Amino acid sequence: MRNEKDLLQLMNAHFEPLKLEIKRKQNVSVEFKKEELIQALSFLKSHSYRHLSTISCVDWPEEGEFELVYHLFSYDDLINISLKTRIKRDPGIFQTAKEIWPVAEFYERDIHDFFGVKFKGNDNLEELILENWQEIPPMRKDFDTRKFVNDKYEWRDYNGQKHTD
Amino acid sequence: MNNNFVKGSWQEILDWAQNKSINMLHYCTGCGAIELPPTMTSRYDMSRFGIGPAATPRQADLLLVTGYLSTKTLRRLIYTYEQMQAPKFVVGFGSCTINGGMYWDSYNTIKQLDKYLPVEMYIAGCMPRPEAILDGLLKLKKMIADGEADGYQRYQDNLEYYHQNQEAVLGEVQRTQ
Amino acid sequence: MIDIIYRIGHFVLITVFSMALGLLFMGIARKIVARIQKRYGPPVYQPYLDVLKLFGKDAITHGFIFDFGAIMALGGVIATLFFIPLGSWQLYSMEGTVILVIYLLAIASLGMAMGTVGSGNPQASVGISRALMQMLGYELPYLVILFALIYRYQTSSVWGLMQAQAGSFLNWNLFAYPLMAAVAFVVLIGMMGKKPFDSMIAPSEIGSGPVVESGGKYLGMLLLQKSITIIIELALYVNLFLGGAENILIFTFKMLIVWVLATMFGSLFPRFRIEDGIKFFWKWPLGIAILQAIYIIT
Amino acid sequence: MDKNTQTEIFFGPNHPGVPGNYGINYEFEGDTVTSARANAGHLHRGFEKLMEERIWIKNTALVPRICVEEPDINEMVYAMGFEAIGEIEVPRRADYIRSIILELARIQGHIFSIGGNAAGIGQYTVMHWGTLTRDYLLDIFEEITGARVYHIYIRPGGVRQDIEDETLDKILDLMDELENERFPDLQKALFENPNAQKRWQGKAVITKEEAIEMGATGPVLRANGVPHDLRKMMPYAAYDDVEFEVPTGENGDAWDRIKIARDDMLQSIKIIRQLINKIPDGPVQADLGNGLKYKIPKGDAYVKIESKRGEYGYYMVSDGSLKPYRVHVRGASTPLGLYGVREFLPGTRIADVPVWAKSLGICPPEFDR
Repeated sequence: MRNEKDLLQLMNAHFEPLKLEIKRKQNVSVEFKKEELIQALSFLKSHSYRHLSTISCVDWPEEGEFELVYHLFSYDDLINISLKTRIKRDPGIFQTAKEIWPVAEFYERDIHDFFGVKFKGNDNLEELILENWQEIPPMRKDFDTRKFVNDKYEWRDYNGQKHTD
Repeated sequence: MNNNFVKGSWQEILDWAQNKSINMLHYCTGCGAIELPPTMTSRYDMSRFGIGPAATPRQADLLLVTGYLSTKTLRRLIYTYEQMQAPKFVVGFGSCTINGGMYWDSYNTIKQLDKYLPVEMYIAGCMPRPEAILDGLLKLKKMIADGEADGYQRYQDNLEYYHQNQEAVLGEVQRTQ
Repeated sequence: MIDIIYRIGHFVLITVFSMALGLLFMGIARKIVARIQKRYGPPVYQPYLDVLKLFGKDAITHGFIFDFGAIMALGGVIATLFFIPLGSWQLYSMEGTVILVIYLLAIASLGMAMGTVGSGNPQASVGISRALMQMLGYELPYLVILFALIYRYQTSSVWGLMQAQAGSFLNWNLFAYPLMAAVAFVVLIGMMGKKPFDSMIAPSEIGSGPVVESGGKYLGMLLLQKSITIIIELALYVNLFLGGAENILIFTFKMLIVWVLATMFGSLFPRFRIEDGIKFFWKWPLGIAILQAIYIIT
Repeated sequence: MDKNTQTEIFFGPNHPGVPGNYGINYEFEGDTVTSARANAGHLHRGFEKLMEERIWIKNTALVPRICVEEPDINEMVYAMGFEAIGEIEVPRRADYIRSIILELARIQGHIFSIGGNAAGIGQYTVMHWGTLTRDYLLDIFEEITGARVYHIYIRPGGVRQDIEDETLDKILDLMDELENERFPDLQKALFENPNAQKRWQGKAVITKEEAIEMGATGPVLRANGVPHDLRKMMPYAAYDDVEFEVPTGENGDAWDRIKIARDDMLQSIKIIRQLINKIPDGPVQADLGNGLKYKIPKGDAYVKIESKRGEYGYYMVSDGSLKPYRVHVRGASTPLGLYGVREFLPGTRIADVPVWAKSLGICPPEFDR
């Protein structure tokens, strides 16, 4: 039954995390280099962190990077740990976590749908949520949804005046 | 679909029978579908007006489109509409079918239902209450009885207009004819 | 010659009467179920409106087999009306009508099966395979009961079986053989496809089963077929176990009681899965029926 | 799939047996499903993109529309995310009111899902009774928040307005009516019904290892005897002031999950009674200044709470501006709806597909967003 500090020491002992942070009670976040993250995932899974809540992706266009966040939870320590890493935006390639958690395949397909991140080793990355989408992945910051809607759809005009003007 | 409507009294009888017994196919396209169970069950009970749920498009007369429509749903809605039999009516339900509602700037939802399907009537509200649904359906029954609900004829007459709009949003759509 | 015209007129009268009565019964059933569910429910004459509307709608056909299936289903059922005494109305009462009725009922279901296979919808074929399996399920105990009755009263005509129970209501089969009557009641629910034996038209599993592709007038015809089937099965039960009736009013009243009981019984039970349904039929009803038959034979 | 023995059925997206606008395309042979694939995405409206276009307070109106069965859960998680990043203290009375609203939403959600499950196996009477009972709860919601389903009541920093004492008494009366009249009816009609037990027992079994491996929580996990409940493990709002047990099952099948839903409701009634008796006085909204100019420092947080189907979490990132930078929604039924269908549906009978989908509480807007 580790508390937050023991968990961070454990991380420090086995890996060289870039940043360690105790966010709140029972919530910890650790940032890794790209190469170390998958080992950290399988390491934590063997240390009672068997619940993968989800995989999130955040787009930082100024720094030209995607930030992948893996949220794990342990039923023994009752601590939420968010493992973060940064990958370059243009190739946007990362290894898959499918071997560790088979369910990660669908979270990765979801991220591929919305951000265009390609996961090596996850073979079926075809469309999960969207249907024959030709534009750039919609959740990226440089996709402007209002301009897109202006071109593709027509808003109802209330005697000459669009309701959104 | 040949146009074999016999004008005159026989049509009135059919209109009268049609408005007394409506099989409603509520295609729960969006979040509005949560207000239908209370309307169909004990408290508001729409079946006392002869409106009951239908399991498949073949047996349905009324297509209740409850809530916003993503492009993926619109394609299936058009297939469902075309599977239904001739005297068929579409009722848009909730502000999302009128002008996109709360998702007016969403890249994946359509903003106006009557550009793609002929809509008899809209029931406004960001999820209308069961009383509003019943009020809307009673007005629809009156429209059917007076013979004004002719959405399916409008769809036949300007088929080109509807097909263009549909293809503009969906790319190609599988056509039955 | 007169006799033939009389019989044709009589037959048309019976068909129209049982269609109207069947639809009225369906309306009453909807009202009862609605009341149990704490709501008003549609008016009692709603099925008439449904049928009128359905015949007014366009309908899409899936080829000749699909049309012929619906006609054969309706025809098979109307043909059965020839041999069932409704109160004092009786067209044919020769020997062997009991077995003939069972045979003709099977024709009606086979007709519907042929129609649905013509429709090509996989959900319809799953539905109709369930319906035929269920028929297999309830036919066994029913035949055992019928043969026991035929042996007991030494006549195989429905009219004869009914006459055998004349006199005071004490010698109705309901009181003479109460177990057999109970089994027949459960089988009756299975034959009419009411809950808990309605897995063949399960809307949430296979989208209302065999009728999934039939709209408009096809659905209207199947509704009429269902209404006549209800009247036939109820009439069979009343004739065999409640001693028939002198005039049509008492007969209708008896049918109504059995119908209301069957509806109430069904409204609180979820539906069986198809193999549980058949297992149930072959376990309890068949066992009791065989026991009763042995009791009669010895 | 070889053509001559297997056929494919599109189960949904418009089908009475499917929960919401979501499709399962499965192939079956004879009467058994051989392979299945989730056909999701029909309800996608790009919530997360829309949230990035609106200021903080405007999102409280958008957020409850994510999951229709339990709108208050979304409002609560959004508010908690905002408070976690901004380290905002919520007044104690607001915590109590939030917990009352969440428990009422849990009862309403459970009754609705029990009715849905009963309709899936053909027991329409319980569906009518269940929806009727749920309507009484919606009346209470209408009195507190002014709206039936989407309340937009829990805001960052507290709740929109206070609950008067008469409403609290009405809630207590309703709890007594539920416990003494409504639930015994359901108990007799459904839980003591041999057919229902036969239809649900041993169906849609998800074992403990499969659930943990897949990340499924809530009744799916608790049906295997694992008393995991975020209200106990990571207490939020006012759950640390109340005592309640976490109901569990033994063999992880649909029958246990539905009994857990019933016991959950009884526990919620107990919780609401304790909350109303011990509710403190005081303000209901932390002072955060003008609503239109809410701002919180740069930072991120993953917050999660126990919805009626399990863990419901938001990952929120703020860059210190007036609008959220990124909000990622983790629905409770995401692993089941996408991965679970492919892994665990094959092998069930066709008659049990609606039982499988409804008893696992698959709520498609959660993973379509």
